[in-house]
Amino acid sequence: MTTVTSKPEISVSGLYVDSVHKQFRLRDGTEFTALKNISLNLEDNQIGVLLGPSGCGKSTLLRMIAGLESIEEGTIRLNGRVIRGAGADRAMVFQSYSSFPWLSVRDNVAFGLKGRGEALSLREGVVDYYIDAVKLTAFANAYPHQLSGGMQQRVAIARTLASNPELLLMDEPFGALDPETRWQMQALLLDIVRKEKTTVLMVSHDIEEALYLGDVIFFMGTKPGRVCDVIRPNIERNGQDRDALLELDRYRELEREIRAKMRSQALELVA
Amino acid sequence: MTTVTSKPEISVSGLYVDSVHKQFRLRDGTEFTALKNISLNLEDNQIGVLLGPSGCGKSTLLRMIAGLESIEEGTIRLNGRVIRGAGADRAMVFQSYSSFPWLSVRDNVAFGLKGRGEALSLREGVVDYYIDAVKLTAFANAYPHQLSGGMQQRVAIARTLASNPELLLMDEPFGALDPETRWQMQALLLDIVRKEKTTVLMVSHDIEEALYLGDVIFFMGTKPGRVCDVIRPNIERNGQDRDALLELDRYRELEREIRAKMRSQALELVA
Amino acid sequence: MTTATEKSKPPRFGNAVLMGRLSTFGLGLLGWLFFLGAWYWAAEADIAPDRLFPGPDTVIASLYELLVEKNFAADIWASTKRILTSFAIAIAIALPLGLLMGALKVVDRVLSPLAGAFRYLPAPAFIPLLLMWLGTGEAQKIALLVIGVIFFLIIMIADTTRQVPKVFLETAKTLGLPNYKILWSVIFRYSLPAYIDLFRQMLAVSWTYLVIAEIVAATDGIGAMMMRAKRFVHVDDIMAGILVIGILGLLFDALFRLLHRLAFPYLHQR
Amino acid sequence: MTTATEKSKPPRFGNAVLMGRLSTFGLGLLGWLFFLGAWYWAAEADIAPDRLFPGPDTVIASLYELLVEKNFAADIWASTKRILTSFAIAIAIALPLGLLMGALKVVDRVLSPLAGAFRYLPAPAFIPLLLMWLGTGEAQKIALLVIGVIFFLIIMIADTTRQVPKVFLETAKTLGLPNYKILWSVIFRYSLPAYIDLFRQMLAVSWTYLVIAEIVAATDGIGAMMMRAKRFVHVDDIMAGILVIGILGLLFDALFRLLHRLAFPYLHQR
Amino acid sequence: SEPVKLSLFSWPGYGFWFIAKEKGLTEGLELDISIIEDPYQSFGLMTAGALHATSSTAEYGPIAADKDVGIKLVTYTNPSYGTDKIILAPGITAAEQLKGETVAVLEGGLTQIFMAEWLTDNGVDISEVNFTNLIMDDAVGAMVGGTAAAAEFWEPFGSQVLEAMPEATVAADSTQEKYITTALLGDALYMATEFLESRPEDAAKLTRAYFNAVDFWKANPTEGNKIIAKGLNFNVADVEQVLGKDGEILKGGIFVFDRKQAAIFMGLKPGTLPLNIASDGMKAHWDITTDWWLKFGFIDKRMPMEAGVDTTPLAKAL
Ligand SMILES: Nc1ncnc2c1ncn2[C@@H]1O[C@H](COP(=O)(O)OP(=O)(O)OP(=O)(O)O)[C@@H](O)[C@H]1O
Ligand SMILES: Nc1ncnc2c1ncn2[C@@H]1O[C@H](COP(=O)(O)OP(=O)(O)OP(=O)(O)O)[C@@H](O)[C@H]1O
Ligand SMILES: [Mg+2]
Ligand SMILES: [Mg+2]
Repeated sequence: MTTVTSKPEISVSGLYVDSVHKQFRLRDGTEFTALKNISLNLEDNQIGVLLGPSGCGKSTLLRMIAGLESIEEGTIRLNGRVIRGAGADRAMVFQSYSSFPWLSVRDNVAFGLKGRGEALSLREGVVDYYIDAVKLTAFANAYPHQLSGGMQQRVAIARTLASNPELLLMDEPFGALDPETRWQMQALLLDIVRKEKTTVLMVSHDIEEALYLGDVIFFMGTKPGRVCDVIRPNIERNGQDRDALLELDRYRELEREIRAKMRSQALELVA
Repeated sequence: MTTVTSKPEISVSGLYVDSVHKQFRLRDGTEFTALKNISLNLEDNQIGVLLGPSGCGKSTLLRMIAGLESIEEGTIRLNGRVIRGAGADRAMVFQSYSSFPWLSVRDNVAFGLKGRGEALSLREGVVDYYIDAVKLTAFANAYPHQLSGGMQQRVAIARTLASNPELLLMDEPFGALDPETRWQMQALLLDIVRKEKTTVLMVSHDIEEALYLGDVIFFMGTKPGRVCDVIRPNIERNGQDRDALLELDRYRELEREIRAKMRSQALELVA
Repeated sequence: MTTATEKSKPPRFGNAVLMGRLSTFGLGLLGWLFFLGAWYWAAEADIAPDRLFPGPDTVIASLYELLVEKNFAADIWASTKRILTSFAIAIAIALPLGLLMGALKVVDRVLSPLAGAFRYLPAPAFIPLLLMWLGTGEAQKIALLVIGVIFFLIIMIADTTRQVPKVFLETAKTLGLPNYKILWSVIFRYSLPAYIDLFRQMLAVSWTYLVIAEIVAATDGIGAMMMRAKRFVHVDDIMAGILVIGILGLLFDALFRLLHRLAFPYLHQR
Repeated sequence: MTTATEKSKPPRFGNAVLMGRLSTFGLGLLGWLFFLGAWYWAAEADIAPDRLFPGPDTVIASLYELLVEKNFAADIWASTKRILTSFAIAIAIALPLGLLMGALKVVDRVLSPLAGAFRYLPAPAFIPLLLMWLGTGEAQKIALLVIGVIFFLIIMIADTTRQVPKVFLETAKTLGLPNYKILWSVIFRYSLPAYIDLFRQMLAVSWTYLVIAEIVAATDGIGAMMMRAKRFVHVDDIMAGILVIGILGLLFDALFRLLHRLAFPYLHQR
Repeated sequence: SEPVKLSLFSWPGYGFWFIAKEKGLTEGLELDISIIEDPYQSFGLMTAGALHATSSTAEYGPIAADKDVGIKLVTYTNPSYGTDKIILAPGITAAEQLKGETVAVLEGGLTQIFMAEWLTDNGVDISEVNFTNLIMDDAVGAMVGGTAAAAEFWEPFGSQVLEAMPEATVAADSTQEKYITTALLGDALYMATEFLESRPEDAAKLTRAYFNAVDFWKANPTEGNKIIAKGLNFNVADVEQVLGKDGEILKGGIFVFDRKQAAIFMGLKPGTLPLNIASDGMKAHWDITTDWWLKFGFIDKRMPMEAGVDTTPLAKAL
């Protein structure tokens, strides 16, 4: 028991982030602590949301899990395996539209499978299945520039799901969309996750989104980036209409609570 | 009385948009109706909010008022004068950060005054006053790249106010900011508008923002772009804490109402 | 006070798109006509003897004579072949190098200082070495054209390659693609339209080197014709050669633009 | 199972920034050393007679001799002066034209087809006319260098100018600035760093034309020295000239980069 | 055997090689002819073994000898008889007036020596004028543009200048006794030293081939001129302007030596030459050019003629 936060017993399935630190070396040579002693745990088939003020390191943490940033201190495990570098077991959906403009919707969705050398015959069914799941069957042969922003994000989600990752990482996937499209996308995501039994860790700025989607909300603080609170909304979403949800007492109470936390953090920073 | 929507009597002060149409010619030569028969009226010293789904022509309307798009059908009047082309009486704050990166905060704020040839001695006081108003006095000599996004938007607002426009136009000015900064900026804006007695017409996607800031909300619909509803929240904001405001019955009722409208419009479009 | 006159509605034409194209073309033509007029006037006014500064009419007449009587078409074809061959070779070498430099920092750091310096080397200074190694034939001329353009190409291809948005690279990475596949299916593919644009611009540089390349061990080609013409102070023929080079250049420019439009519709349909 | 070895923590050095710089430099040096080695080896191996393909050692020795005994420094200075003068003139003409072309559609449509075609013109073909009009002195050499670079400059300046984000233009417009002021305080000012970068790149093209310019009515300059050396088949001197051009080129490149860094800190501090 | 690579620049006087090749006058030697406009390029290639022979103007011998360039003058081939002229710009009537003025010459070429001799003879020292180095193609522009007060031209450049500037005057030309008797202005055949040493028989055959071509041309001037024009891509009229139509000495053009005349001039045979050209004149020519190259600083020391001239192939070709 050398470190305080190390956990001797670790269940095999799910995501475990253990005592992760991240420092960036700035241009002037000084070190900047972006993440300090982050530990968190996300179980299988759950949606985790990283919520927190700008600059608290949400993207950095997600990128470390994805293998896009080096892990120098601490360990990250997915289903028991220690993460080192990027891998197809964790796929990422970015905020900016990342559909390849030179590929049709179908080819975009097939991209990961093809790139990893899967046979065409195996690919086709999978690709069509996920295009259908994001409701783009009619646009399978269209090109990204012919699609709206929401449709492009759906392509990105289908592409990511098609490569069958154990963990789906999303960095503010709906941040660039207008509210209506955003609501539609949230509903679609919930639907897919339920059907596909995927584990999702996503970043959000938006309290409503976090409460609506999250099974677990990791509320982060800044300077240095850290997890301040773990909130399990436990709101029964099944079959609930979204508007009805917003009226629930439990929901309103949580919203007020988180809002107050964010506000007090913001004030703290100004002071 | 040739047109149905023409108003024979027009009070002199305030913004009058009268029967405005806008068509864009697309690449393939067809015409696309972006705005259809828009008429609206914003009184002096009020904040008007254009709220509506993506693509309903909010930006287009704002740009026509600013003089950045030609007006081919209909008339727009500001304080009695018919608008033709851009002018310093209407200044605009854009969503994307538009501070000139090569100028210090002070020079950015002085930009419009200097460009119009105002004497240095007259300029200085005005510039300092508005830098102070947006709480950037400590950063007067900093450059935009040294500021956060919220601070950059404050520079843009100060710059716009410094040129003393009769109408302040803002196209989703806080859309790119994170929620905390956004709240701060909203409060700041309210504060300034109250002090400066400015008329503001702003575009927003966000119901909360519209309700919090707007004296009048023009609720727009799409395909073709049109004003569907004019809502006057009449919420007494003076001195109210924001969180308390959110709990008001009147507020919650309006929010629900607008949300339902947006939702039904979105569904209409899908169908 | 809302009267019809206040609604300033300009008259509309039947097909504004076509009108737009016509006016673009018309203005371009205007520029050319102005230039030709100035040239004609300058040639008529006695700034220089006619023989040394012929007007556009004389030059066109000479061009006609060259084509009809002196088999100039064969020269043009020889030059075009040289340009295209040399440019293809230059691309074949520069593209892999530039791509690797743009994609891999190590390669960049090793090669950048070299390519950066070589860019400055005056191609004509290589003529003696090229003649020695490659003889007086086609190879030597093509090599000179390659040298004239290749270092610029390498540097600019590397620059272009660096522009690939990180999000595409990271997407491919998290989808499990190995690096060599990312190089091809993302980095190369994303940059392709920009490469084509680059090639269009650098081809112009190749044309400017043609004259230098064809003077050495001249046999055929536009440059060789101009060299011969110089021997006998036939400035009209020289100018006809210049004219043909300009026209060919514009032609290839237009071809590249067309190719760009056809191959990358997604960049043109917004 | 959380053991210390799993936390893969690489060793850290005292000053990583310095280490990074050193490794960049080191890799660049490696590239050069490799090149020099290959050159030396090729010269030693009998691919070509020593006299025609001297190794780097011989070339450096020649350069030393040129500098010490033959007043080569004066030649270098003469060439540098020519390059700078001609480039300044080219900028003085190309900048206003390119700026206007980039900012105003009408100007663009009139001038673009002209400048587009002129870009292809082989500068050497203008030598007879330049000699006639400008004589054999400095003016003629400088004019040739100007012609070699100016049309490319115009086209590229116009391209750069078109990149100004609309939001800056519209901001200035709604702040009530007249168009001519927007041209200067926004369009020009925004594009300035990109212009400087462009100048850096195009100066390289100027250097490649130096040899051509200085061969005509050669008196002094690096090109004239190389011309003289050719007469006596002193390939080592020719290569020393090439070397000096390369070094000068890199030097100016570095100067431009430094200027960019100092004048536009806001583009380098992110 | 291996083909012989030779070069020339576009000038009718060097066109005989095309006749030799086309008419098969080479005794089986294969000729690989390139047109290389810059003679120094050719000299460089010869030292590299990439070229075996070249036809050029007759002044490079002393330079090659002094600078240790592996090239030898094998035979003088023809004097200029009027094709070279010194032309003065309008308004200039005497050499005196050139003091301080710009004079265009090809530095390191015979034309520079021609100009220098003429100036000296007319009481102007070479240090009193500004020589500017221009190849002939470019000198026309400089002269017409008024930059050069005087210049040396060969045909067709001379007549171009006179046509463009009718008031310009010819101050001297190569028909004048002083220049023609010494054969100061003229052309020569050079071969690479290495070639001379390793393939002496081919060198002799090559020399023979040249004079066979001259013989053919003298016998069939019309056909000869046509072949030359085709080889150089010139008009026949341009060729005739330099070589004439009848295979004889052309006043205003050049005097093409046959092998016997060449041998006399090179000192291999006794005899007399037309136009009072000195027999065994090569020695004097070597001395005059050496004198001037020393004065102009192009060479550092006087070399014996044997260091730059090798008459062995010519002797074998007789
Ligand atoms: N490569 C890097 N080098 C230096 N600092 C970095 C780097 N990447 C991120 N940072 C810093 O680390 C901190 C966390 O950044 P991160 O992007 O993870 O925040 P975030 O929570 O995603 O913010 P946002 O909500 O604005 O996206 C920030 O202060 C950022 O400036
Ligand atoms: N210059 C243009 N040419 C053609 N169509 C245009 C042009 N500008 C806007 N449009 C179209 O007009 C409609 C309204 O656009 P506008 O940008 O005003 O919408 P908006 O309400 O501001 O949307 P958002 O909320 O996404 O900003 C859109 O369908 C858009 O595609
Ligand atoms: Mg982030
Ligand atoms: Mg908008």
